Amino acid sequence: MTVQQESESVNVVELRIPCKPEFVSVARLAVAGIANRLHFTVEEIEDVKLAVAEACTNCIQHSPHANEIVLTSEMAPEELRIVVRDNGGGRSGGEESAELGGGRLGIFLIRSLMDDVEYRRDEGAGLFLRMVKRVAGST
Amino acid sequence: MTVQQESESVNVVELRIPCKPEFVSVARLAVAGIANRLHFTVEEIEDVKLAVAEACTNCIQHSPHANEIVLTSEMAPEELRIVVRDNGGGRSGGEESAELGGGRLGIFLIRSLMDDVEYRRDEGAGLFLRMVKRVAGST
Amino acid sequence: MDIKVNVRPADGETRVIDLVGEIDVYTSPAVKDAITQLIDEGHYHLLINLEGVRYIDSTGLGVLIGALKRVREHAGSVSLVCANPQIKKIFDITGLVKIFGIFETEQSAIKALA
Amino acid sequence: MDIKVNVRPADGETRVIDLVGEIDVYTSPAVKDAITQLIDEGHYHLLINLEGVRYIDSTGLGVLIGALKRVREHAGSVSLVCANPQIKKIFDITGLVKIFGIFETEQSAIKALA
Ligand SMILES: Nc1ncnc2c1ncn2[C@@H]1O[C@H](COP(=O)(O)OP(=O)(O)O)[C@@H](O)[C@H]1O
Ligand SMILES: Nc1ncnc2c1ncn2[C@@H]1O[C@H](COP(=O)(O)OP(=O)(O)O)[C@@H](O)[C@H]1O
Repeated sequence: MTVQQESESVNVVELRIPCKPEFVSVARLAVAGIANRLHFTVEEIEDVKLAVAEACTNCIQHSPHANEIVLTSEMAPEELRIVVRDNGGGRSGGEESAELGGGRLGIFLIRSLMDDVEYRRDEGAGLFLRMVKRVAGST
Repeated sequence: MTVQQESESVNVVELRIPCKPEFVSVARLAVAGIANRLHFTVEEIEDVKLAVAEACTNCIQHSPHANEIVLTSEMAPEELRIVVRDNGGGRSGGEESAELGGGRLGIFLIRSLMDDVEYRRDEGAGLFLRMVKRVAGST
Repeated sequence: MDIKVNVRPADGETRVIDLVGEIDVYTSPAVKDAITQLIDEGHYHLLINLEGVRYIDSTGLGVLIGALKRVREHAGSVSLVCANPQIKKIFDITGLVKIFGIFETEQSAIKALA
Repeated sequence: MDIKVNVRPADGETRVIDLVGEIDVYTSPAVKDAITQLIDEGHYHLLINLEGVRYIDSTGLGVLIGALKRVREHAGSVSLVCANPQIKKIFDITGLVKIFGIFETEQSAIKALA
Protein backbone atom coordinates (compact mmCIF):
# COMPACT_ATOMS: atom_id res chain seq x y z
CA MET A 1 0.00 0.00 0.00
CA THR A 2 2.75 2.44 -0.95
CA VAL A 3 0.35 4.91 -2.54
CA GLN A 4 -1.70 5.04 0.63
CA GLN A 5 1.37 5.84 2.72
CA GLU A 6 2.75 8.42 0.32
CA SER A 7 -0.48 10.34 0.30
CA GLU A 8 -1.31 9.97 3.96
CA SER A 9 0.16 13.35 4.84
CA VAL A 10 -2.37 15.21 2.70
CA ASN A 11 -5.45 13.45 4.07
CA VAL A 12 -6.47 16.47 6.06
CA VAL A 13 -9.89 18.09 5.89
CA GLU A 14 -10.42 21.56 7.32
CA LEU A 15 -13.82 23.05 8.03
CA ARG A 16 -14.47 26.60 9.19
CA ILE A 17 -17.95 27.46 10.38
CA PRO A 18 -19.42 30.49 12.12
CA CYS A 19 -19.55 30.05 15.88
CA LYS A 20 -23.36 29.80 15.86
CA PRO A 21 -25.85 27.08 16.78
CA GLU A 22 -27.22 26.60 13.28
CA PHE A 23 -23.85 25.48 11.93
CA VAL A 24 -23.18 22.61 14.30
CA SER A 25 -25.15 20.30 12.03
CA VAL A 26 -22.85 21.22 9.15
CA ALA A 27 -19.85 20.08 11.21
CA ARG A 28 -21.71 16.92 12.17
CA LEU A 29 -22.52 16.00 8.59
CA ALA A 30 -19.04 16.78 7.31
CA VAL A 31 -17.41 14.69 10.00
CA ALA A 32 -19.82 11.84 9.26
CA GLY A 33 -18.55 11.90 5.69
CA ILE A 34 -14.96 11.86 6.90
CA ALA A 35 -15.51 9.09 9.43
CA ASN A 36 -17.28 7.10 6.73
CA ARG A 37 -13.99 6.93 4.82
CA LEU A 38 -12.32 5.04 7.66
CA HIS A 39 -13.51 1.61 8.64
CA PHE A 40 -15.67 2.74 11.51
CA THR A 41 -18.91 1.06 12.45
CA VAL A 42 -22.16 3.02 12.25
CA GLU A 43 -22.06 3.36 16.04
CA GLU A 44 -18.50 4.70 16.01
CA ILE A 45 -19.46 7.25 13.36
CA GLU A 46 -22.31 8.41 15.61
CA ASP A 47 -19.84 8.71 18.49
CA VAL A 48 -17.54 10.94 16.42
CA LYS A 49 -20.47 13.08 15.25
CA LEU A 50 -21.64 13.65 18.80
CA ALA A 51 -18.13 14.40 20.06
CA VAL A 52 -17.61 16.98 17.32
CA ALA A 53 -21.00 18.53 17.99
CA GLU A 54 -20.22 18.77 21.71
CA ALA A 55 -16.93 20.49 20.91
CA CYS A 56 -18.68 23.04 18.68
CA THR A 57 -21.39 23.58 21.29
CA ASN A 58 -18.68 24.24 23.84
CA CYS A 59 -17.27 26.97 21.58
CA ILE A 60 -20.69 28.50 21.06
CA GLN A 61 -21.61 28.51 24.74
CA HIS A 62 -18.31 29.20 26.40
CA SER A 63 -16.39 31.44 23.98
CA PRO A 64 -18.59 34.51 23.80
CA HIS A 65 -16.04 36.43 21.72
CA ALA A 66 -15.47 33.72 19.13
CA ASN A 67 -16.94 34.12 15.69
CA GLU A 68 -15.36 31.12 14.01
CA ILE A 69 -14.85 27.45 14.78
CA VAL A 70 -12.09 25.59 12.96
CA LEU A 71 -12.22 21.80 12.71
CA THR A 72 -9.21 19.96 11.39
CA SER A 73 -9.56 16.25 10.69
CA GLU A 74 -6.54 14.12 9.98
CA MET A 75 -7.29 10.71 8.58
CA ALA A 76 -4.85 7.92 9.21
CA PRO A 77 -5.72 4.38 8.15
CA GLU A 78 -6.27 3.29 11.75
CA GLU A 79 -7.50 6.46 13.41
CA LEU A 80 -9.20 9.79 12.98
CA ARG A 81 -7.62 12.78 14.71
CA ILE A 82 -9.78 15.86 15.10
CA VAL A 83 -8.80 19.27 16.44
CA VAL A 84 -11.52 21.79 17.27
CA ARG A 85 -10.53 25.37 17.99
CA ASP A 86 -12.29 28.68 18.18
CA ASN A 87 -10.88 32.14 17.81
CA GLY A 88 -12.37 33.72 20.91
CA GLY A 89 -11.61 33.91 24.58
CA GLY A 90 -13.87 32.25 27.07
CA ARG A 91 -14.81 34.60 29.87
CA SER A 92 -12.99 33.33 32.93
CA GLY A 93 -15.60 30.73 33.87
CA GLY A 94 -18.17 33.26 35.06
CA GLU A 95 -20.59 32.56 32.23
CA GLU A 96 -20.39 28.79 32.52
CA SER A 97 -23.86 28.43 33.96
CA ALA A 98 -25.65 28.30 30.61
CA GLU A 99 -28.57 26.10 31.50
CA LEU A 100 -28.71 24.29 28.18
CA GLY A 101 -25.58 22.31 28.93
CA GLY A 102 -22.61 21.85 26.64
CA GLY A 103 -20.19 22.37 29.49
CA ARG A 104 -19.11 19.60 31.82
CA LEU A 105 -21.68 17.20 30.42
CA GLY A 106 -20.40 17.86 26.91
CA ILE A 107 -16.77 17.30 27.83
CA PHE A 108 -17.77 14.21 29.76
CA LEU A 109 -19.47 12.82 26.66
CA ILE A 110 -16.45 13.60 24.50
CA ARG A 111 -14.16 11.78 26.93
CA SER A 112 -16.54 8.82 27.00
CA LEU A 113 -16.94 8.53 23.24
CA MET A 114 -13.42 9.20 21.98
CA ASP A 115 -10.17 7.35 22.66
CA ASP A 116 -7.75 10.20 23.40
CA VAL A 117 -8.86 13.67 24.40
CA GLU A 118 -6.75 16.73 25.09
CA TYR A 119 -8.81 19.69 26.29
CA ARG A 120 -7.50 23.17 26.92
CA ARG A 121 -9.41 26.32 27.60
CA ASP A 122 -6.91 28.83 28.87
CA GLU A 123 -8.21 31.93 30.55
CA GLY A 124 -8.94 34.51 27.87
CA ALA A 125 -8.15 32.09 25.05
CA GLY A 126 -10.50 30.01 22.96
CA LEU A 127 -11.07 26.29 23.04
CA PHE A 128 -8.41 23.84 21.96
CA LEU A 129 -9.70 20.30 21.84
CA ARG A 130 -7.81 17.44 20.25
CA MET A 131 -9.49 14.06 20.09
CA VAL A 132 -8.69 10.74 18.52
CA LYS A 133 -11.01 7.89 17.58
CA ARG A 134 -9.35 4.61 16.72
CA VAL A 135 -10.83 2.07 14.37
CA ALA A 136 -11.82 -0.90 16.53
CA GLY A 137 -9.44 -3.81 16.32
CA SER A 138 -6.57 -1.66 15.06
CA THR A 139 -4.66 -1.59 18.36
CA MET B 1 -34.60 40.67 11.90
CA THR B 2 -31.77 43.00 12.91
CA VAL B 3 -29.70 40.18 14.38
CA GLN B 4 -29.91 38.21 11.13
CA GLN B 5 -28.70 41.18 9.13
CA GLU B 6 -25.92 42.10 11.51
CA SER B 7 -24.52 38.63 11.45
CA GLU B 8 -25.13 37.90 7.78
CA SER B 9 -21.58 38.84 6.82
CA VAL B 10 -20.10 36.03 8.90
CA ASN B 11 -22.33 33.28 7.53
CA VAL B 12 -19.51 31.78 5.54
CA VAL B 13 -18.46 28.16 5.70
CA GLU B 14 -15.13 27.10 4.28
CA LEU B 15 -14.19 23.50 3.58
CA ARG B 16 -10.78 22.29 2.43
CA ILE B 17 -10.48 18.72 1.22
CA PRO B 18 -7.72 16.79 -0.52
CA CYS B 19 -8.17 16.76 -4.29
CA LYS B 20 -9.03 13.04 -4.28
CA PRO B 21 -12.12 11.01 -5.20
CA GLU B 22 -12.81 9.72 -1.71
CA PHE B 23 -13.39 13.24 -0.35
CA VAL B 24 -16.11 14.35 -2.73
CA SER B 25 -18.71 12.75 -0.45
CA VAL B 26 -17.43 14.89 2.44
CA ALA B 27 -18.09 18.02 0.38
CA ARG B 28 -21.50 16.69 -0.58
CA LEU B 29 -22.54 16.03 3.00
CA ALA B 30 -21.21 19.34 4.28
CA VAL B 31 -23.01 21.29 1.60
CA ALA B 32 -26.20 19.35 2.32
CA GLY B 33 -25.94 20.59 5.90
CA ILE B 34 -25.42 24.14 4.69
CA ALA B 35 -28.25 24.05 2.16
CA ASN B 36 -30.49 22.61 4.85
CA ARG B 37 -30.13 25.89 6.76
CA LEU B 38 -31.73 27.85 3.93
CA HIS B 39 -35.31 27.21 2.94
CA PHE B 40 -34.51 24.91 0.07
CA THR B 41 -36.69 21.97 -0.87
CA VAL B 42 -35.28 18.45 -0.69
CA GLU B 43 -34.92 18.51 -4.47
CA GLU B 44 -33.04 21.80 -4.43
CA ILE B 45 -30.68 20.45 -1.79
CA GLU B 46 -29.98 17.46 -4.05
CA ASP B 47 -29.28 19.87 -6.92
CA VAL B 48 -26.73 21.76 -4.84
CA LYS B 49 -25.07 18.53 -3.67
CA LEU B 50 -24.70 17.30 -7.23
CA ALA B 51 -23.40 20.64 -8.48
CA VAL B 52 -20.77 20.74 -5.73
CA ALA B 53 -19.77 17.15 -6.42
CA GLU B 54 -19.41 17.90 -10.13
CA ALA B 55 -17.20 20.87 -9.34
CA CYS B 56 -14.97 18.73 -7.09
CA THR B 57 -14.85 15.97 -9.72
CA ASN B 58 -13.76 18.55 -12.26
CA CYS B 59 -10.85 19.51 -9.98
CA ILE B 60 -9.88 15.88 -9.49
CA GLN B 61 -10.00 14.99 -13.16
CA HIS B 62 -8.80 18.15 -14.83
CA SER B 63 -6.29 19.69 -12.39
CA PRO B 64 -3.60 17.02 -12.22
CA HIS B 65 -1.33 19.24 -10.13
CA ALA B 66 -3.91 20.21 -7.53
CA ASN B 67 -3.75 18.68 -4.10
CA GLU B 68 -6.47 20.71 -2.41
CA ILE B 69 -10.01 21.80 -3.17
CA VAL B 70 -11.40 24.81 -1.35
CA LEU B 71 -15.16 25.29 -1.09
CA THR B 72 -16.51 28.55 0.22
CA SER B 73 -20.23 28.78 0.91
CA GLU B 74 -21.87 32.09 1.62
CA MET B 75 -25.36 31.90 3.01
CA ALA B 76 -27.71 34.75 2.38
CA PRO B 77 -31.36 34.44 3.43
CA GLU B 78 -32.51 34.08 -0.16
CA GLU B 79 -29.56 32.38 -1.83
CA LEU B 80 -26.54 30.17 -1.38
CA ARG B 81 -23.34 31.26 -3.11
CA ILE B 82 -20.63 28.64 -3.50
CA VAL B 83 -17.12 29.08 -4.83
CA VAL B 84 -15.06 25.99 -5.65
CA ARG B 85 -11.35 26.40 -6.38
CA ASP B 86 -8.37 24.13 -6.56
CA ASN B 87 -4.74 25.00 -6.19
CA GLY B 88 -3.41 23.27 -9.29
CA GLY B 89 -3.10 24.01 -12.96
CA GLY B 90 -5.10 22.04 -15.44
CA ARG B 91 -2.92 20.76 -18.27
CA SER B 92 -3.90 22.78 -21.31
CA GLY B 93 -6.86 20.59 -22.23
CA GLY B 94 -4.75 17.66 -23.42
CA GLU B 95 -5.83 15.37 -20.60
CA GLU B 96 -9.51 16.20 -20.85
CA SER B 97 -10.44 12.85 -22.30
CA ALA B 98 -10.86 11.11 -18.95
CA GLU B 99 -13.48 8.58 -19.88
CA LEU B 100 -15.29 8.70 -16.54
CA GLY B 101 -16.78 12.09 -17.26
CA GLY B 102 -16.74 15.10 -14.99
CA GLY B 103 -15.86 17.39 -17.88
CA ARG B 104 -18.41 18.87 -20.24
CA LEU B 105 -21.18 16.72 -18.85
CA GLY B 106 -20.32 17.88 -15.33
CA ILE B 107 -20.31 21.55 -16.25
CA PHE B 108 -23.50 21.06 -18.19
CA LEU B 109 -25.16 19.59 -15.10
CA ILE B 110 -23.91 22.45 -12.92
CA ARG B 111 -25.35 25.01 -15.35
CA SER B 112 -28.65 23.12 -15.43
CA LEU B 113 -28.99 22.76 -11.67
CA MET B 114 -27.77 26.13 -10.41
CA ASP B 115 -29.09 29.62 -11.07
CA ASP B 116 -25.89 31.57 -11.81
CA VAL B 117 -22.64 29.92 -12.80
CA GLU B 118 -19.28 31.52 -13.49
CA TYR B 119 -16.69 29.03 -14.69
CA ARG B 120 -13.04 29.79 -15.32
CA ARG B 121 -10.24 27.39 -15.99
CA ASP B 122 -7.36 29.50 -17.25
CA GLU B 123 -4.50 27.73 -18.93
CA GLY B 124 -2.09 26.56 -16.26
CA ALA B 125 -4.35 27.73 -13.44
CA GLY B 126 -6.78 25.70 -11.36
CA LEU B 127 -10.54 25.74 -11.44
CA PHE B 128 -12.52 28.75 -10.36
CA LEU B 129 -16.22 28.04 -10.23
CA ARG B 130 -18.76 30.34 -8.64
CA MET B 131 -22.35 29.23 -8.49
CA VAL B 132 -25.52 30.53 -6.92
CA LYS B 133 -28.69 28.70 -5.99
CA ARG B 134 -31.67 30.86 -5.13
CA VAL B 135 -34.42 29.79 -2.79
CA ALA B 136 -37.51 29.27 -4.95
CA GLY B 137 -40.02 32.08 -4.73
CA SER B 138 -37.44 34.57 -3.47
CA THR B 139 -37.11 36.44 -6.78
CA MET C 1 -35.94 24.06 12.31
CA ASP C 2 -34.92 20.41 12.33
CA ILE C 3 -37.09 19.41 15.26
CA LYS C 4 -40.83 18.95 15.35
CA VAL C 5 -42.56 19.33 18.70
CA ASN C 6 -46.12 18.17 19.28
CA VAL C 7 -48.02 18.17 22.59
CA ARG C 8 -51.05 16.00 23.30
CA PRO C 9 -52.92 14.82 26.41
CA ALA C 10 -52.61 11.22 27.58
CA ASP C 11 -54.39 9.34 30.37
CA GLY C 12 -55.07 11.37 33.48
CA GLU C 13 -52.81 14.34 34.13
CA THR C 14 -50.01 13.27 31.84
CA ARG C 15 -49.02 15.33 28.81
CA VAL C 16 -47.15 13.65 25.96
CA ILE C 17 -44.52 15.62 24.08
CA ASP C 18 -43.64 14.03 20.73
CA LEU C 19 -40.26 15.07 19.43
CA VAL C 20 -39.20 14.25 15.87
CA GLY C 21 -35.81 15.17 14.46
CA GLU C 22 -32.48 16.13 15.97
CA ILE C 23 -32.01 17.81 19.34
CA ASP C 24 -28.89 19.94 19.43
CA VAL C 25 -27.77 23.42 20.42
CA TYR C 26 -29.80 24.87 17.55
CA THR C 27 -33.05 23.01 18.08
CA SER C 28 -33.16 22.48 21.86
CA PRO C 29 -34.52 25.97 22.63
CA ALA C 30 -37.75 25.00 20.81
CA VAL C 31 -37.99 21.85 22.93
CA LYS C 32 -37.30 23.83 26.07
CA ASP C 33 -39.97 26.41 25.20
CA ALA C 34 -42.62 23.72 24.71
CA ILE C 35 -41.78 22.02 27.99
CA THR C 36 -41.58 25.29 29.90
CA GLN C 37 -44.98 26.30 28.62
CA LEU C 38 -46.53 23.02 29.77
CA ILE C 39 -45.00 23.36 33.22
CA ASP C 40 -46.10 26.99 33.46
CA GLU C 41 -49.62 25.83 32.66
CA GLY C 42 -49.49 23.44 35.61
CA HIS C 43 -48.69 20.14 33.88
CA TYR C 44 -46.18 18.31 36.05
CA HIS C 45 -46.40 14.79 34.62
CA LEU C 46 -44.60 14.69 31.33
CA LEU C 47 -44.05 11.83 28.96
CA ILE C 48 -41.46 12.78 26.36
CA ASN C 49 -41.57 10.53 23.33
CA LEU C 50 -38.14 10.36 21.69
CA GLU C 51 -39.05 7.59 19.22
CA GLY C 52 -38.65 10.04 16.34
CA VAL C 53 -35.39 11.47 17.62
CA ARG C 54 -32.30 10.22 15.83
CA TYR C 55 -29.83 12.48 17.61
CA ILE C 56 -29.52 14.16 20.98
CA ASP C 57 -26.59 15.99 22.51
CA SER C 58 -25.80 17.53 25.89
CA THR C 59 -27.99 20.56 25.26
CA GLY C 60 -30.94 18.23 24.73
CA LEU C 61 -30.04 16.30 27.86
CA GLY C 62 -29.77 19.63 29.68
CA VAL C 63 -33.33 20.52 28.65
CA LEU C 64 -34.63 17.18 29.93
CA ILE C 65 -32.70 17.54 33.20
CA GLY C 66 -34.04 21.06 33.59
CA ALA C 67 -37.58 19.83 33.04
CA LEU C 68 -37.14 17.12 35.64
CA LYS C 69 -35.80 19.60 38.19
CA ARG C 70 -38.80 21.88 37.70
CA VAL C 71 -41.55 19.25 37.81
CA ARG C 72 -40.00 17.63 40.89
CA GLU C 73 -40.68 20.85 42.79
CA HIS C 74 -44.34 19.95 42.22
CA ALA C 75 -43.99 16.21 42.89
CA GLY C 76 -44.14 15.65 39.13
CA SER C 77 -42.32 13.25 36.83
CA VAL C 78 -40.61 13.03 33.46
CA SER C 79 -40.74 9.71 31.61
CA LEU C 80 -38.97 9.10 28.34
CA VAL C 81 -39.88 6.76 25.48
CA CYS C 82 -36.77 5.74 23.59
CA ALA C 83 -35.92 2.63 21.59
CA ASN C 84 -32.94 3.94 19.57
CA PRO C 85 -29.82 2.17 20.91
CA GLN C 86 -27.48 5.08 20.11
CA ILE C 87 -29.64 7.48 22.12
CA LYS C 88 -30.12 5.00 24.96
CA LYS C 89 -26.35 4.71 25.07
CA ILE C 90 -26.07 8.46 25.76
CA PHE C 91 -28.44 8.12 28.72
CA ASP C 92 -26.43 5.14 29.95
CA ILE C 93 -23.04 6.84 29.64
CA THR C 94 -24.21 9.95 31.47
CA GLY C 95 -25.98 8.00 34.19
CA LEU C 96 -29.21 9.80 33.33
CA VAL C 97 -30.84 6.42 32.83
CA LYS C 98 -31.05 6.33 36.64
CA ILE C 99 -32.89 9.62 37.07
CA PHE C 100 -35.42 9.30 34.24
CA GLY C 101 -37.92 6.54 33.69
CA ILE C 102 -36.94 5.28 30.24
CA PHE C 103 -39.35 3.01 28.37
CA GLU C 104 -39.23 1.12 25.09
CA THR C 105 -42.80 2.03 24.10
CA GLU C 106 -45.37 4.64 24.98
CA GLN C 107 -47.73 1.89 26.19
CA SER C 108 -45.25 0.60 28.76
CA ALA C 109 -44.52 4.16 29.93
CA ILE C 110 -48.21 4.91 30.44
CA LYS C 111 -48.74 1.59 32.20
CA ALA C 112 -45.89 2.41 34.60
CA LEU C 113 -47.38 5.85 35.32
CA ALA C 114 -50.84 4.52 36.08
CA MET D 1 -16.73 1.45 -0.72
CA ASP D 2 -20.14 3.10 -0.75
CA ILE D 3 -21.46 1.14 -3.70
CA LYS D 4 -22.51 -2.49 -3.79
CA VAL D 5 -22.39 -4.26 -7.15
CA ASN D 6 -24.10 -7.59 -7.73
CA VAL D 7 -24.40 -9.45 -11.04
CA ARG D 8 -27.03 -12.10 -11.77
CA PRO D 9 -28.50 -13.74 -14.87
CA ALA D 10 -32.00 -12.85 -16.06
CA ASP D 11 -34.15 -14.31 -18.84
CA GLY D 12 -32.24 -15.29 -21.96
CA GLU D 13 -28.94 -13.56 -22.60
CA THR D 14 -29.55 -10.63 -20.29
CA ARG D 15 -27.37 -10.00 -17.26
CA VAL D 16 -28.73 -7.88 -14.41
CA ILE D 17 -26.37 -5.60 -12.52
CA ASP D 18 -27.79 -4.47 -9.18
CA LEU D 19 -26.23 -1.30 -7.87
CA VAL D 20 -26.87 -0.15 -4.31
CA GLY D 21 -25.43 3.06 -2.88
CA GLU D 22 -23.95 6.19 -4.40
CA ILE D 23 -22.22 6.40 -7.76
CA ASP D 24 -19.64 9.14 -7.85
CA VAL D 25 -16.02 9.71 -8.85
CA TYR D 26 -14.91 7.47 -5.98
CA THR D 27 -17.25 4.55 -6.52
CA SER D 28 -17.80 4.55 -10.30
CA PRO D 29 -14.56 2.64 -11.07
CA ALA D 30 -16.03 -0.38 -9.26
CA VAL D 31 -19.17 -0.12 -11.38
CA LYS D 32 -17.11 0.25 -14.51
CA ASP D 33 -15.00 -2.80 -13.64
CA ALA D 34 -18.06 -4.99 -13.13
CA ILE D 35 -19.61 -3.89 -16.43
CA THR D 36 -16.34 -4.20 -18.34
CA GLN D 37 -15.89 -7.73 -17.07
CA LEU D 38 -19.37 -8.73 -18.22
CA ILE D 39 -18.79 -7.28 -21.68
CA ASP D 40 -15.38 -8.93 -21.90
CA GLU D 41 -17.10 -12.22 -21.10
CA GLY D 42 -19.42 -11.70 -24.06
CA HIS D 43 -22.56 -10.39 -22.34
CA TYR D 44 -23.97 -7.61 -24.50
CA HIS D 45 -27.49 -7.30 -23.08
CA LEU D 46 -27.28 -5.50 -19.77
CA LEU D 47 -30.04 -4.52 -17.39
CA ILE D 48 -28.68 -2.11 -14.80
CA ASN D 49 -30.93 -1.87 -11.77
CA LEU D 50 -30.55 1.54 -10.13
CA GLU D 51 -33.42 1.08 -7.66
CA GLY D 52 -30.93 1.06 -4.77
CA VAL D 53 -29.01 4.07 -6.05
CA ARG D 54 -29.74 7.30 -4.24
CA TYR D 55 -27.16 9.41 -6.03
CA ILE D 56 -25.42 9.45 -9.43
CA ASP D 57 -23.17 12.06 -10.95
CA SER D 58 -21.51 12.61 -14.32
CA THR D 59 -18.87 9.96 -13.70
CA GLY D 60 -21.62 7.40 -13.16
CA LEU D 61 -23.39 8.61 -16.30
CA GLY D 62 -20.05 8.35 -18.11
CA VAL D 63 -19.75 4.69 -17.11
CA LEU D 64 -23.26 3.95 -18.36
CA ILE D 65 -22.60 5.80 -21.63
CA GLY D 66 -19.32 3.92 -22.03
CA ALA D 67 -21.09 0.60 -21.48
CA LEU D 68 -23.71 1.47 -24.09
CA LYS D 69 -21.04 2.41 -26.64
CA ARG D 70 -19.26 -0.91 -26.13
CA VAL D 71 -22.29 -3.19 -26.25
CA ARG D 72 -23.65 -1.41 -29.33
CA GLU D 73 -20.58 -2.60 -31.24
CA HIS D 74 -22.05 -6.06 -30.66
CA ALA D 75 -25.67 -5.10 -31.32
CA GLY D 76 -26.26 -5.20 -27.57
CA SER D 77 -28.37 -3.03 -25.27
CA VAL D 78 -28.30 -1.31 -21.91
CA SER D 79 -31.59 -0.90 -20.05
CA LEU D 80 -31.93 0.93 -16.76
CA VAL D 81 -34.37 0.40 -13.91
CA CYS D 82 -34.90 3.62 -12.03
CA ALA D 83 -37.82 4.96 -10.02
CA ASN D 84 -36.06 7.68 -7.99
CA PRO D 85 -37.31 11.05 -9.33
CA GLN D 86 -34.08 12.89 -8.54
CA ILE D 87 -32.05 10.38 -10.56
CA LYS D 88 -34.56 10.31 -13.39
CA LYS D 89 -34.25 14.08 -13.50
CA ILE D 90 -30.52 13.76 -14.18
CA PHE D 91 -31.22 11.48 -17.14
CA ASP D 92 -33.84 13.94 -18.36
CA ILE D 93 -31.63 17.02 -18.05
CA THR D 94 -28.76 15.37 -19.89
CA GLY D 95 -30.97 13.94 -22.61
CA LEU D 96 -29.70 10.46 -21.77
CA VAL D 97 -33.30 9.39 -21.26
CA LYS D 98 -33.42 9.19 -25.06
CA ILE D 99 -30.46 6.87 -25.49
CA PHE D 100 -31.16 4.40 -22.67
CA GLY D 101 -34.27 2.37 -22.11
CA ILE D 102 -35.35 3.55 -18.65
CA PHE D 103 -37.99 1.53 -16.79
CA GLU D 104 -39.84 1.94 -13.52
CA THR D 105 -39.51 -1.72 -12.52
CA GLU D 106 -37.34 -4.67 -13.42
CA GLN D 107 -40.42 -6.56 -14.62
CA SER D 108 -41.30 -3.90 -17.18
CA ALA D 109 -37.69 -3.75 -18.36
CA ILE D 110 -37.53 -7.52 -18.87
CA LYS D 111 -40.90 -7.50 -20.64
CA ALA D 112 -39.64 -4.83 -23.03
CA LEU D 113 -36.49 -6.82 -23.76
CA ALA D 114 -38.35 -10.04 -24.52
N1 LIG E 1 -25.76 13.50 35.74
C1 LIG E 1 -26.43 14.64 36.04
N2 LIG E 1 -27.44 14.60 36.91
C2 LIG E 1 -28.14 15.72 37.19
N3 LIG E 1 -27.92 16.92 36.62
C3 LIG E 1 -26.91 17.01 35.74
C4 LIG E 1 -26.12 15.88 35.39
N4 LIG E 1 -25.21 16.28 34.47
C5 LIG E 1 -25.43 17.58 34.26
N5 LIG E 1 -26.45 18.03 35.01
C6 LIG E 1 -27.01 19.39 34.97
O1 LIG E 1 -27.35 19.67 33.63
C7 LIG E 1 -27.04 21.01 33.31
C8 LIG E 1 -26.08 21.09 32.15
O2 LIG E 1 -24.79 20.57 32.52
P1 LIG E 1 -23.45 20.88 31.73
O3 LIG E 1 -23.54 20.29 30.39
O4 LIG E 1 -22.34 20.43 32.56
O5 LIG E 1 -23.40 22.45 31.49
P2 LIG E 1 -22.77 23.67 32.24
O6 LIG E 1 -21.43 23.91 31.66
O7 LIG E 1 -23.74 24.74 31.91
O8 LIG E 1 -22.72 23.31 33.69
C9 LIG E 1 -26.50 21.64 34.57
O9 LIG E 1 -27.55 22.32 35.18
C10 LIG E 1 -26.03 20.45 35.41
O10 LIG E 1 -26.14 20.71 36.77
N1 LIG F 1 -25.47 13.23 -24.15
C1 LIG F 1 -24.45 12.39 -24.44
N2 LIG F 1 -24.62 11.39 -25.31
C2 LIG F 1 -23.63 10.52 -25.58
N3 LIG F 1 -22.41 10.57 -25.01
C3 LIG F 1 -22.18 11.55 -24.12
C4 LIG F 1 -23.16 12.51 -23.78
N4 LIG F 1 -22.64 13.35 -22.86
C5 LIG F 1 -21.39 12.92 -22.65
N5 LIG F 1 -21.09 11.86 -23.39
C6 LIG F 1 -19.85 11.08 -23.36
O1 LIG F 1 -19.62 10.72 -21.99
C7 LIG F 1 -18.26 10.80 -21.67
C8 LIG F 1 -18.04 11.75 -20.51
O2 LIG F 1 -18.33 13.11 -20.89
P1 LIG F 1 -17.82 14.40 -20.11
O3 LIG F 1 -18.43 14.40 -18.77
O4 LIG F 1 -18.07 15.58 -20.95
O5 LIG F 1 -16.29 14.16 -19.84
P2 LIG F 1 -14.97 14.58 -20.58
O6 LIG F 1 -14.49 15.85 -20.02
O7 LIG F 1 -14.08 13.44 -20.22
O8 LIG F 1 -15.29 14.68 -22.05
C9 LIG F 1 -17.55 11.24 -22.94
O9 LIG F 1 -17.03 10.09 -23.54
C10 LIG F 1 -18.65 11.89 -23.77
O10 LIG F 1 -18.39 11.73 -25.15
